Amino acid sequence: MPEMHADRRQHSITDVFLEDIYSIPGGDKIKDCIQCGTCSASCPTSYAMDYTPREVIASLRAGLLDRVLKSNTIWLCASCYYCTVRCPAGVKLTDVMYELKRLAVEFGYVEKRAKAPVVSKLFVDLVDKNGRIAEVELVSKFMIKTNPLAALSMMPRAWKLFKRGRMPLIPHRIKGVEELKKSASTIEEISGLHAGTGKTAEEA
Amino acid sequence: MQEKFEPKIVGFLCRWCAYTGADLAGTSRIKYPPNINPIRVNCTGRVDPTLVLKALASGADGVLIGGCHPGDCHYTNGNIKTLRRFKLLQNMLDQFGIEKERVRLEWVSASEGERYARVVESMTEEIRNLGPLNWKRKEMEVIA
Amino acid sequence: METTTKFSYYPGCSVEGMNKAYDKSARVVCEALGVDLVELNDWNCCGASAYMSIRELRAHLLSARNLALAEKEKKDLVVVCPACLTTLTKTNHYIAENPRLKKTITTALKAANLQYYGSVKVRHLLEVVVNDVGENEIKSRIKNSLQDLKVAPYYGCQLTRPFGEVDDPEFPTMLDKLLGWIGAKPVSYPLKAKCCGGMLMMTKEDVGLELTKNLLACAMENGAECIATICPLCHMNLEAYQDNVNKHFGTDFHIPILYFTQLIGLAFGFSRKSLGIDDELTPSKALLEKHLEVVR
Amino acid sequence: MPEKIGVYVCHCGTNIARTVDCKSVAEYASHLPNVAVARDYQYMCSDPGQEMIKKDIHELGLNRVVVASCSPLMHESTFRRAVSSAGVNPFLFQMANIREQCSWITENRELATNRAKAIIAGAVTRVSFNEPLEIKKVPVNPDVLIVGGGITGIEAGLQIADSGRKVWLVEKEPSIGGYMARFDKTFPTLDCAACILTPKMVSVGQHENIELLTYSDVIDFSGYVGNFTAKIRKRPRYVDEEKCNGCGQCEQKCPLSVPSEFDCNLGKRKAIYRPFPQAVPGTPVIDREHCLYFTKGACRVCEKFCPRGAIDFEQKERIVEVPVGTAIIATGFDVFDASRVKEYGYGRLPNVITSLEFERLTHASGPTAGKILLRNGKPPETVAIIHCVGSRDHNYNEYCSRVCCMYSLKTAHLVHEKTDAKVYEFYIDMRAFGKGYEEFYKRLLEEDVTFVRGRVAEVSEVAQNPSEKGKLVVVAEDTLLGIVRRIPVDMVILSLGLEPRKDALEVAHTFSISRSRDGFFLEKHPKLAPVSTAADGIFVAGTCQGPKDIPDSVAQGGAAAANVLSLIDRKEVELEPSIAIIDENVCSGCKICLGLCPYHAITFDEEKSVAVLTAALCKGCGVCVAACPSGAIEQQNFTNSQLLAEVEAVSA
Repeated sequence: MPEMHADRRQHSITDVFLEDIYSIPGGDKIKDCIQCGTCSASCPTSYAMDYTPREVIASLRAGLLDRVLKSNTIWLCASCYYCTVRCPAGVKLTDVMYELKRLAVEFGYVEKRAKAPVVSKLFVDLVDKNGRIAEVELVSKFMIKTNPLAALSMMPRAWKLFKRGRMPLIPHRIKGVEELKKSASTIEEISGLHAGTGKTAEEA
Repeated sequence: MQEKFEPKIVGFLCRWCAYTGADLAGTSRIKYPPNINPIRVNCTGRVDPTLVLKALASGADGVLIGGCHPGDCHYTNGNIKTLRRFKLLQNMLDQFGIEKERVRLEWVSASEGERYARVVESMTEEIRNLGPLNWKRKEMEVIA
Repeated sequence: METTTKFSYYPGCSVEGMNKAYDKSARVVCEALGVDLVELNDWNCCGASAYMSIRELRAHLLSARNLALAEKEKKDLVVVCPACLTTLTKTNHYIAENPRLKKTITTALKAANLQYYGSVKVRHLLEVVVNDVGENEIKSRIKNSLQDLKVAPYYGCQLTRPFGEVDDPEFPTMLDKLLGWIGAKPVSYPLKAKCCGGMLMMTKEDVGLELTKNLLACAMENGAECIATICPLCHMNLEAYQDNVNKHFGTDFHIPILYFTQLIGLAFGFSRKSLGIDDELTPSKALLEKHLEVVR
Repeated sequence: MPEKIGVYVCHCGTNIARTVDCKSVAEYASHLPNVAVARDYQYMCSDPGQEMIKKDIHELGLNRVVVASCSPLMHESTFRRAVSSAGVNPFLFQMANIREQCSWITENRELATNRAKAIIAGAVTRVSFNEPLEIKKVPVNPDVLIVGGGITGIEAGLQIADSGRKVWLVEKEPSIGGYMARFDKTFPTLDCAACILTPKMVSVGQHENIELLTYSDVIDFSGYVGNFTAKIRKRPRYVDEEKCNGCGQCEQKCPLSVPSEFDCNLGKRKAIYRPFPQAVPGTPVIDREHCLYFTKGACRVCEKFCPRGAIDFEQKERIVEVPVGTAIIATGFDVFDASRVKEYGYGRLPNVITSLEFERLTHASGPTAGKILLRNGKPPETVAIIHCVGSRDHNYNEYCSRVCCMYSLKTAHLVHEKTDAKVYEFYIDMRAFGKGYEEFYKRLLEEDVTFVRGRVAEVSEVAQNPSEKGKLVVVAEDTLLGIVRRIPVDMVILSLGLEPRKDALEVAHTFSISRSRDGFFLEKHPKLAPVSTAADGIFVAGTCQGPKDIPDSVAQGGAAAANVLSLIDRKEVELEPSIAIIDENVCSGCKICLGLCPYHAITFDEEKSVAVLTAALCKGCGVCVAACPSGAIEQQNFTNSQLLAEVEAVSA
C-alpha cells in the first residue's frame, strides 16, 4: 500500500480505515470475512445497535463506512471480545470497533454530547494530565458535561460510596508525568499530524 | 543512479518436498524475487559441503538448501543427516569469514508454496543487505 | 517451609480509586500465601479501552511504559484487573508482531529514558494463585472453611478473551476450582464468562443494566448465595448498580458481591474489616455468619 | 565423439513467453559451448515440438538435448521418450525449468529473462557431463495391498479382485463397512445405505481373490514399486475365524454390556460382539478391556455356549508379511470433535447431538430402533441443524468439508419424515454442487424446512422469556435480515466436518507419502493425478485424501484400482536409475556409509575390506555419496561432475 499523505483528510475514509486496520497484527484478516454473522450473534449489545457488527464489514465493502461512523454501533461495543475469539475468519472485530471509534472522533462524526465519546475524551485528558485516572473525577466531570440533572440522581449511590471510603477525591499524579508527555509528543512527531494520534477535528 | 544489487542464490532442492513446493509456488502464481537458481536433487542428503562451497566460490552470493520437514523425508531421515552436516558447514563458513546468513537450510513441504516464496524473499532481502560475496580466494579454488 | 515468590504488582487505577477493597484483600491474602507483591514504582494508567478508543499509539505507549518499568525489576508483572491484563498483554503481543509499532514505541520510550525489550510476562493474580500457589498450599492455610457457601464464580470477559492464554475463553474453570479449594460450592451457571456491560453502565445505562440483570438472575436461578468477582469494573456493576437494576426491572436482588481475594481471606480467618468487606453496598454479614464458623 | 547439444526454449503459449524473452534466450543459448542449435517454439511438448527435436537429432547429429520449459515433474518423461525414439539415450537429455520456478514467479521481464538464461546455462553445462544409463526393469508383483475397508477400499478391492488379481484388504476395525455402514440414508437419492453397501461387503467377504484381514493394521511397508513387503499386525479376536459360523450364541449369553462405539455410545453391545448385525466377517471379537475373563479372571460363558468351540482365549497377536506390488491407501476420515466448540454445548447440554449420533438414532437397527427421540424419550417438537461445525473456521479447519450441506438436508428430511417437528437449518452458504444436489435442496425448501442464513454463535440454555424456558436457544444472526434471532428448540444437531484420521501422520510415514497442509494425504497432482502419490506404486483414494461424498469416494476407489491394474498389466516397471555406485578401487573401507544408508543397501566385504552396494535396495537418496570421505561413491545421473558443472554455470 502506498504511503498515506500526511493529511489523512486527503484520502477517502475507507482508505484511511484500511491503512490503519492493516497495520494491526492480523488486521488484514478483515478481508477474509464470510458474512456469517457469528460476531453479531455473539455480541451482547448488538440488539441495541443500528447496524450489527457483520453489517459494519458489509458496509465497509459497499463503501458505506460513513453510515457506520455516524451510528451508535461502535459506541455500544463493550470490548467483551466474543466476536474476536469466535470469528471463523479470524477477524479482530473488537480492534475494528476501536479503530472506528478513533476515526469517528478524528473525522468529526460524533455529536458533541454523545456520552461514550465524551467519556473517552475525558478519560484521555485526565490520563494525559496525571498519568492515572481518578474515577471520581472522571464520573463527576462526565455528568456535568452530558447531563447535569442526572447527576443528582446519582447522589444517593455516591453518598453511600463516599461514606465507605470509596470516593477518593484527590487524584494521584505520577512522578513521571512530564517524561510521559515527552514520549507522547515523540509519538505525535513520528506519526504525523493526525495519523493515529486521535486528535479530534477541532483540536487539529 | 547506482544499479540495485541483485543477489545470486543457488538452491539445492529435494525433489519430493522443496522442489515440488517451489513448483507449487509457481503454479499458484505466488510472486517472489527471481534470484534463485534451483538445482534439483533427490534428497538434501546428497548435498555435500563441496557443492555449497563451489557455488559460493563460483560467484553465488548465497545458497539455500531446501528439504522435507523432519519426519517427512522420503528417504526416512536424509534431511536430518543434512541438518547435522549443516552445522559443520556453518562452522566452516565462519572460518572462511563468510556470514552464516548466506547459507540457509529450510524445510519446505510439497504443499508449502507460499512458505517457499517467503523463504526466498526473505533470503534475497537479507543477502541484498549483506552485499555481494567476493570470495574467490586461492585456497577456496583448491577445496572446490 | 516458608518460601516467597516475588512479583511486580500493578494495582491499576480502578483499584486505587473506588475499589480499594480489592487491593487491600489481595495484599492481605498474598502476604499469607508467601506471594510477595512489590508495587511497581510510579506506574501509570494502562491505556485501557476508553483511551484506546481515542488514541491507539499513545495507548500502547502507556502500556509500554509500565512494561518498561516492570522489565527493570526482572519479575513477572501481576495485575488484579482483567482489563489491565488485556491491555498490557495486547501491547506486548502487538509490539512483538509489528516491527513498525515497536520502532515507534521504542523511540517514544527513549524520550523518557526508558527501554522495553519485550520480556515481561503479564499475569492475573487469580492465575498466579491457582497455578503457582496451588491447591495444597491454599488448603493448608484454611482456618475457616466457607462450608458449602454457594458462590457463583464470575469471570467476566477479559481474563480469557481475546488471548485465551490462561483458561478457556468460553467456559473458564479456574475460579471454580479455587472456590472449591476454600470450601465453597462453586455454582455452575452458563453466563459465568459473559459481559456485564463494562463501561456502558456510564454511557448507555439501559444496556448495561440489562446485561447485569441477566447475570444476577442467572446466578440466582442456579442457587448462588453470592457472586465472586475478579474484576473491579464487573464488581462495581454487579454491586453498586443492583439498586438500579431493581428499580429498572422491578426485581429484588440483594446478592452480596465479593472479590475472590476476600473469599480466600475469609477462609484464611482474616477479619471482614481487614479485607475491606465493610465497604460493600450489599451487606454479606448475615450470609457469612450462616456459613462461617467465625465471622470477625 | 564431440558433444553436439540442441537447446529448445518453449514459450508454453504465453505462460513462459509473457515474462521471458524466449527469442533472446535461444539466441543466448546458441552461443553456449557445444551448442549446435538453439531454437524457440510455441509448445515444445506438442507433436511438432517433439518432431523438431527428432529431426534435428537426425539431421544435425545432435547427441545431447536440453529443453527449457516447464517443471521436470510435468514433461521430463515426454522428452526422454522423444530423444530416445530418435536414438539418443534418454539420460543425455536435461530439462531446464523456466516456467514454475521462473516465468510464473515474477512480473519483471528483464530479471526473468536473465534467470532463464542462467538456468539454461546450468542445464547445458550439466548435460555435457551426463552419461548414458540403462533403465533397469523389474517385474511387478501382481498382488495388491488395500488399507482401509470403507466404501472406497471395498470398491477398489472388488474391482481389482474381479480382474483376477489377488487383494490383501486390511481393516483396523472388527468389520469392514466404514462410516457408510453407520449411515441410515444417503443423499440425494435417499436410498438406504445398508441396502447398497452390504451386498458389496458380502462380496468382499466371499471373494476368492480377496484376503481379508480385519482387526489388523500395517506396521511396516518397505521395498519399491512392484516389489513391496507389507508387515501386517493381526490383533487377536480370541475367536477362531475358521471355526466360527457367526451364530451369535456367544453374544446373547455374554453377561456384560458396555456402550457400543458403533452406535456412538448411545446403545449397548456385549463384551464379545460384532459391531453390527451385517458385519463382515461375521466372526465376533472379544473386547479384552471389558471381558470379565480378561479383567476379573473368571466367566468364559461364551466358551461354554459356543457350539463350534471357536472361542480361544489363548490367541496371540500375529505378524503377517505380505509381498505386494502396489498399494492403495483408503484409510478414510475422523469426524470433528464437537466438544471443541464449547459454545455449542456438546457434552454439556444433553439434547445437543452430533450428525453421526443422529445417523444412529434414525437407523432402524440403531439404539432407538429408528425413532428420533430426546434424552427424555420424547420426540422433539423443534429441531435445529447447525452447518459447518469444525469446518470453514480458522480456529479448527479452514477447509469446507463438502458433505455437510447435503447430509444436513438429508437430516432435515428425515426429521421431517419421522416426527412432526419444525426444522430450522442454519447455514453459511448452501453448497449443492453434485448431480441432483441442487434439486435436493429445492425439495427441502418445498418441505417447509426453515433455512436461516447465519452461522450459529451459541446454543444457550438461558431463557430470556417464557417461550425459551426449558429449551435450547439457538442464537444466530439472520444475515439476510440483519437481526439476531434467538430460536428455542428441543434438539440441536451439529453437522460435523471431516478431519484427517488421528494416525494419518503415522500412516504417511509408514508409506513414505506426504500430507497437504490440512493433514490429508497429498496426491501427486490435484487435477491430473488425483489418486497417485509422489511414491510410485502407492495410491490414495477416498476421504483420506480430502473430504468427499460417497459417489466421489467410490469413483476414486475405482480410479485407484484402474491405476493399479494398469501398472500390473505393464508387468514390469522401470526403476529410477539414479542409484549409487561404489568404486571399490577407491573405497578406503571406513564404513561411514554403512550406518547412513536407510535401506541397508550397503554391506561390507570383509575380505576385500570395501563397501558393497546392493543395487536393487538402493533408492538413490545420495546420502552415502555426500558422506564418502574418499569420493568412492557416485550417484548415477547426479554425479559430482554433473552437479559441480551445473553449480558453477548457474553461479557465474
